[in-house]
Amino acid sequence: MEDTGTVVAFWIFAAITVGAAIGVAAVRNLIHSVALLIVTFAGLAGLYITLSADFIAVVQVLIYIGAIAILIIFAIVLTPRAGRHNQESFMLLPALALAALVAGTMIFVAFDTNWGAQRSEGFEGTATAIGDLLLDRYALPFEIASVLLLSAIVGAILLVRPEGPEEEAE
Amino acid sequence: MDSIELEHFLVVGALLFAVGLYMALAKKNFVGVLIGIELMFNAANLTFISFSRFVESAEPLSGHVFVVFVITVAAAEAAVALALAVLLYRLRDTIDVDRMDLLKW
Amino acid sequence: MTIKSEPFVVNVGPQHPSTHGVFRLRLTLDGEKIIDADMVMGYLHRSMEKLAEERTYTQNIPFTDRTDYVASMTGNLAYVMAVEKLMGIEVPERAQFLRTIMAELQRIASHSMALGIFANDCGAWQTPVMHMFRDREKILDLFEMACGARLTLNYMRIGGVSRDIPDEWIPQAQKLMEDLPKRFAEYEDLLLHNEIIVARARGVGVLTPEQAMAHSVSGPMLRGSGVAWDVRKADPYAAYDKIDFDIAVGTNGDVYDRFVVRLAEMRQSLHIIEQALEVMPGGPVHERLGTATVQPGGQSIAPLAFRPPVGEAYARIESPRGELGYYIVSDGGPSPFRFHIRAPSFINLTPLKLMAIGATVADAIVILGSVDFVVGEVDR
Amino acid sequence: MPILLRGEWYDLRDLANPVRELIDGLGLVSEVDYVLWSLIASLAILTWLVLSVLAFIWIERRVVARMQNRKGPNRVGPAGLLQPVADALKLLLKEAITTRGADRLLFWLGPVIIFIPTIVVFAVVPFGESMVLADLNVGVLFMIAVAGIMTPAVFLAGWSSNNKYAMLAAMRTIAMLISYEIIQVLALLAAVIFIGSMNLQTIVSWQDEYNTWLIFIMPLALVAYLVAGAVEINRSPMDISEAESELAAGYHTEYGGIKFGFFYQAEYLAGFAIAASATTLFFGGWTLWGLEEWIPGWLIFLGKLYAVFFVYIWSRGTLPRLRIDQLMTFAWKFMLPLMILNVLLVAAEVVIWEETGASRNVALPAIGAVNAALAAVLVIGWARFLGHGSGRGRGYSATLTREVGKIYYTGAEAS
Repeated sequence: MEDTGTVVAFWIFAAITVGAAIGVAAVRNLIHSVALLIVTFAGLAGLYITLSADFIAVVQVLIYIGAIAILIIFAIVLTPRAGRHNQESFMLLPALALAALVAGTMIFVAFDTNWGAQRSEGFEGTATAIGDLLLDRYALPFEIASVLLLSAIVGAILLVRPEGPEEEAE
Repeated sequence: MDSIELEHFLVVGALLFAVGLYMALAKKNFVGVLIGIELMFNAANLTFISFSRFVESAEPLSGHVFVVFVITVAAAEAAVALALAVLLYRLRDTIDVDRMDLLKW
Repeated sequence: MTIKSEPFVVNVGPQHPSTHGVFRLRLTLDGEKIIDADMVMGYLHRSMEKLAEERTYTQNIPFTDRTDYVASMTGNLAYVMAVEKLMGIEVPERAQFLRTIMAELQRIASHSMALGIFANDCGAWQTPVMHMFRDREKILDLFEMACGARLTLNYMRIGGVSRDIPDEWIPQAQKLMEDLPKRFAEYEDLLLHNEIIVARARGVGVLTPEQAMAHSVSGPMLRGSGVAWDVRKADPYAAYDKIDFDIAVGTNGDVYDRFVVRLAEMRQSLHIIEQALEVMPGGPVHERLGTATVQPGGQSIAPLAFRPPVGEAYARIESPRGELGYYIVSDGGPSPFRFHIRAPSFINLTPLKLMAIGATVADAIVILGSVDFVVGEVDR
Repeated sequence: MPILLRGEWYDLRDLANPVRELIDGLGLVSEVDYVLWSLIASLAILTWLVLSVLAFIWIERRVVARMQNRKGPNRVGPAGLLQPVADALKLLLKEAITTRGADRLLFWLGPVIIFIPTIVVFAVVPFGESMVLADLNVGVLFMIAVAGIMTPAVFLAGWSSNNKYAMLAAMRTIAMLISYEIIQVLALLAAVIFIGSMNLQTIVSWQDEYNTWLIFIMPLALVAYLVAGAVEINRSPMDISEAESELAAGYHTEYGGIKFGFFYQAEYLAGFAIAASATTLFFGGWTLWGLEEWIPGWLIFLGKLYAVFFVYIWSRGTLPRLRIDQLMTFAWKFMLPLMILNVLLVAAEVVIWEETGASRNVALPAIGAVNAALAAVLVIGWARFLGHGSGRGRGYSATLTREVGKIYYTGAEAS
């Protein structure tokens, strides 16, 4: 990936993604944190486009920004009396150390390993191929994923179901 | 700086993962923990897509398919986590994970 | 998902597009559901009842324009009827008919506005209001021809009306009477059977007849709850006893029934006006008071100051909003000793809490619209 | 003959051509060339959008005024044409107020974020044969995904205002947008299954090649898409998120001046986006059964787009508003099952068509007829099943009586 457009795009999106992610962890206000999380997701979508993964990029926007960020917002709004802060618990230092350790290890591995032969071109339109794979080779995982989603929906509804029969009427 | 290779993406992924890990471990607020987990999912996705793009293989798009599954699982996880947060809040009036120390509901 | 959420207090008003003036409704919400509703009144209080004690009986007529400024004819009428009762004045036949016609025209104008604003509260983007205002404008034109004013009319006088209608008035009124049924048919077609209006209004804000009577509700709200009560029939005044008309009642007591009753009443009003225009006799339009001094142009029939005998009188009429009553106590002086208005807008608002609890915010606005109150009359 | 013109700089049937010629003539490096081309195209789209919004503010006000028996703006400029400009100037000159207790950063960001998705959508919209900024393979998905960004933007605007109306409206809006996004996706999914591509250009050329528009094949999907679109752009009868009579101005209650202007404009832009995607997917985009050889395709496209947008103006002028729970019931109980059935039906039809190998002249009319008939049956039947008769059956008139004091109350029906 040497053409100038891609290189520039990568650096911009990487800066946005990592910067916003650090912001997510650092800002004091939980809502600001969620707003920055959305920026992180958008930056990742940009990174996917530089990786010529157009389908995944669009799905990233659709699911992460359009659905998961909203779920997180709901989690905040539905708990009105809980704190809206973004503080750390007493685990601050160990967590920081562990995170630094993990990041260091992974970066070291990334540079240390020989990843073998490299493809030079990106993909041309991935949606059809992904669809074929999903319904052909990965049909079983696909079905399992649907069952998982269904059970997650049912589980979520069961968890927050109102207790007591008097509210059942609603 | 003039060429972008696999390692660049892996570093971004590693940083994202580290931030997510830090948040999941250190945040007091349940929603903060949830955000951290989502960040880790995203870091993994980015790594999948990077390998899929750069590493020569017979079926390069398998990485993409895996990401689709990860996103599915993440959506399911977010839904259940939201339900848990609401339930916790209803029972304990707080969603600070620090205060969930009774080992019972 | 049922979530136990915090009670959430929302102030609707005093500055809000749906409060029809400066009226404040404090809603306590659980999510979208109302669990408590408080009314806060008095933002438009102008102390009319007290001010009236310092002015002569004639000077008080303009006040009655400004209580219910959407229907000032009926305000005038109720007040002058109270004073006439106090003084024992017999009003000439023609003036009685003119009063009836004007009151019914005012009812059509007021109901037009009520229905239009109600549709607006249901969320229509001004269109019904504008169509309704087209009719109202025609009626206001007639008022202008009769007395020179359009909104604060000051037409009724103690002992009659301020002046006779001009010659071209009756043809123009008859032309309007021909046009209006077509329009009403259009409204019934577009609004009465509108799926969204039905969905928004049916079963919302139900008031049973017992509740309505317990709260002393009157007018279309009472009739919407299924009680056939109309002061025009129950205690006829002006020329209503010489005219043939029906009371429109609903059966469910919900917002939709109030809406239906108003639409039906507009048709009844047309019917009344048509008959009145036919049988209206000639003759004088006002009774001269004993001490009257005729003013230049012969417009005013009551002198600026006169002294009714000591006593008290209560006169009531069916205003577009309900039973409008004026209670006047005289101590023999030139101005009333006590001047009290039984304002239907105010009293019809009292069961609001009853209707609003359990409804949603959107319902509360529709219920508020169905009460058809005028803040000028609520606060006086 | 038009064929002679193809690709020449004076071929105005496709405005992209002269621009391409011009830029290619400069002999620049390919990167610069690409950036220049993108910039010019984006600027052209932006200019068109802004002018369209200004025009449609005027058109909407005049048209609705006609529906309401009045004249509408007619003082500023000839026939009031400059009224939108005057409005915009007024908004620009107003003081920018931030409420006390508002989250200043997010309050400022709200109108900016809501602007992004409404504009970005037009990157994939094919205005003409080569007039498309980014010919994405996943164009349909892109439009839906980008529109989804509006949801958090609305929430941030409502939340940061520190206003109860705004908060309430924001919550309503999120619930609504999420519900109707599903309807929207399912409606477009049917179209995508039938055509077999998510590329908008391919969808247009498919409709051109088969000489039909998707509206004739799947009317139900179009209706569902337009209804969901009305929710997304807050048009009657779904304008709950800014329900004027209930919640003042909804989630942008506290915004004034140019910030409000942004929301106002974003609403129109989102409307154009919905109209543009409906035009492309269901009305054959820039094609008109061969006439695009003679009339510029972009004119055809814009004509169709404005016609679709007019439906929204029309509905705003005529319909009252539903309540939030009724709207949600409509989405989940009525639209969702119908849309799922629609997707299954279309998928089955595609398979049957492939298996039988019927000629298109037989297959397409048959599919269209079956779909239209089934749509009518399903809509009416499902509505009956859920307890909704026709509107006429549900309304009634008052009882007329002369018996003073009699009580006619029969007990309230459940709503």
